Amino acid sequence: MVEIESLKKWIELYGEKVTENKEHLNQLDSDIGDGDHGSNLTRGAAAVKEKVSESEYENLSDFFKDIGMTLVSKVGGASGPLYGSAFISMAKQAKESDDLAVLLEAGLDGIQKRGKAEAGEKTMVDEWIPVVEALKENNLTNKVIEDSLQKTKDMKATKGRASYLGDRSIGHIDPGAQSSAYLFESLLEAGVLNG
Amino acid sequence: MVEIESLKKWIELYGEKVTENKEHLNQLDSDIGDGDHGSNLTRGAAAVKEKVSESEYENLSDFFKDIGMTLVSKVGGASGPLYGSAFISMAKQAKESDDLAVLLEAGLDGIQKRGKAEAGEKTMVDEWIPVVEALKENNLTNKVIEDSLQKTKDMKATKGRASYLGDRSIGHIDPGAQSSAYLFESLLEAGVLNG
Amino acid sequence: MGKEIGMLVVSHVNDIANGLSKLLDQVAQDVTIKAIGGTEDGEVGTDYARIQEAMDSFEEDKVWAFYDLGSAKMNLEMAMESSDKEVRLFDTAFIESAYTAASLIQAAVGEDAIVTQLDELKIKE
Amino acid sequence: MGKEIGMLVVSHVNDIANGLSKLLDQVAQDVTIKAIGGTEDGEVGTDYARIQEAMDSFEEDKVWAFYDLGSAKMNLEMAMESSDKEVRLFDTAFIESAYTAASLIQAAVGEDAIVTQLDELKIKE
Ligand SMILES: Nc1ncnc2c1ncn2[C@@H]1O[C@H](COP(=O)(O)OP(=O)(O)O)[C@@H](O)[C@H]1O
Ligand SMILES: Nc1ncnc2c1ncn2[C@@H]1O[C@H](COP(=O)(O)OP(=O)(O)O)[C@@H](O)[C@H]1O
Ligand SMILES: [Mg+2]
Ligand SMILES: [Mg+2]
Ligand SMILES: [Mg+2]
Ligand SMILES: [Mg+2]
Repeated sequence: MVEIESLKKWIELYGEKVTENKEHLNQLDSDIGDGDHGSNLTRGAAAVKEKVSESEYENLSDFFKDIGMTLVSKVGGASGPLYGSAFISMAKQAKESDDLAVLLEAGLDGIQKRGKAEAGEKTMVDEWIPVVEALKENNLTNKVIEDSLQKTKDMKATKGRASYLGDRSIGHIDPGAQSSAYLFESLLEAGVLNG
Repeated sequence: MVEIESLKKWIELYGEKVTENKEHLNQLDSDIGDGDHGSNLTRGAAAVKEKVSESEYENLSDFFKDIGMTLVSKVGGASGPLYGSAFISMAKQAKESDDLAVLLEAGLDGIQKRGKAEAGEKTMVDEWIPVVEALKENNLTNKVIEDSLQKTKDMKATKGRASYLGDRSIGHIDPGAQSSAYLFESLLEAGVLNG
Repeated sequence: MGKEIGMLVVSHVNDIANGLSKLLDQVAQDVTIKAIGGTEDGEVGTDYARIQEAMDSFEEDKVWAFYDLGSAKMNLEMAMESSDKEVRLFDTAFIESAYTAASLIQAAVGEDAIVTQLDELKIKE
Repeated sequence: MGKEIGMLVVSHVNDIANGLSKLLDQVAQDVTIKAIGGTEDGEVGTDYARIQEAMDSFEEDKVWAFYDLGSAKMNLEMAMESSDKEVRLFDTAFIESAYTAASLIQAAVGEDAIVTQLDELKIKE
């Protein structure tokens, strides 16, 4: 069972991380995409921060929904509808469950429904799948997060802008997997799992 | 053998005809294209008039070349490179012949080389082919010109913008065939053939 | 005289969207064409809110949507999920297929015939 | 760091050309991209003189050309006939293939591999 306060902390930390690492995310994206992933998410994080700080939430669902809609509207890149769909899907799931593994699995479903990417296509999905697995087994660690991230390096992109590069996408970490890694690191740091 | 003075008269009359019939050509083009054929050629005709009036020509070739290059540069639509190629091709031919049938046949070759249209594709080519044939046999008449024009009505466009309309292009006169008809009517009126 | 089908063209760049709309207006005076491009602040990207709003603002019940790159498609699909319109999304060459569709809708060609012609321009999954 | 191949994109509309160039610059900072659109006086159409001039002004010997509709192609072909450049003309989906080409030239992918990939986007005769 998760508490709204720790989740707020989670999202706050995530926003800080993408903002601090904006240039790093842009760099990763400029290697295999258009170089805006950090800028996109920083813009999204600022909007989420403003939105969330204005509101009092009585339930998880409303909290997630606000985040999702804000990301969809403000991010501007593919990661907008993708992260947005994750949180909107979590908002729906939160009406039935407050188990974090169940919620994040719904988030992953939302991403896959929107982007149609499977495992191994070098997208954020390759970060989400192992993390959701680990959460289910109650052993999410920074190592799980970091290992999955590194694995995207050898993959060939077949979805998103990086797929235009074909084989040339190999050898680079996927920017969306990196930002998702920040999301899950923040989850550990915020202590949501100790709740 | 043709005289430069009568050819100047020809081109002048042609310019007047497309200018007077600008709206009609635009209307034909708006039925099966983008509605600018009259405006395109009127712009081209004005530029040709200016260019030609500024120059003294010692040979046919230079005269045709100036017309061709001006049309290419000023017309803006497909008819620019097409009429332009006709006159440029005639300019080359004029170095070897001053027989009008031979010259116009070279013009037709220029159009076909540029636009790759064959007979029956509902383009200006369907006006040029019968006219060149008639010239060769020394019997170009207004009837030949008008009959060829009317025949484009039942054709289905398979080249140029009108080809996007598929079957819907049937039942309309081709605008480029109409402007070519003006070109050949002007030829008769200017008395080039009686020279 | 309006047409049954409206057209929504979505690009990552505002100039491309506006320019395309200029190209289409020339051949489809009676077709409602809405063009959305770029992010809210004029950057390269797509803007869900404006796409959603444009989609819902058609008088026509049927809306045909065209896009340049994949993330525009995701936004269009999100918008479709919450729209009352009967939206059809084309995975076809952006400029060329929008031009073809506009010409044919203007010429009142039947829907099925247009779709068949557009199928030849399919280049996205 | 420049690239061996320059890109020339030609549209019937100035805004489309400029917008496309903005989209491409984002993924291909080191590729020379020249965009020409519309007629001399800003109308819908193509302008031979500017196309010719742009083609000849590349520092690169190789120029890859992309266009939206057929009459742009005719102007490009005329320009090619009097140009010293080694120009390659692509009958592919305009925006999508220019985007693909720009990404791959930037990534220094070999010419043949790029052409193979672009072939899949061929939609014009
Ligand atoms: N179809 C997809 N499914 C899942 N993730 C995707 C998909 N397309 C792109 N992504 C993710 O989005 C990231 C890029 O996001 P961003 O740079 O914000 O968008 P854009 O590519 O539109 O500029 C990629 O690194 C990848 O992780
Ligand atoms: N490939 C071609 N070969 C021969 N003639 C053509 C071709 N394409 C177009 N045309 C002619 O050009 C005319 C249209 O000219 P215009 O309206 O000035 O150009 P655009 O279609 O670019 O607006 C057509 O009516 C047709 O006669
Ligand atoms: Mg990006
Ligand atoms: Mg982007
Ligand atoms: Mg026209
Ligand atoms: Mg035109």
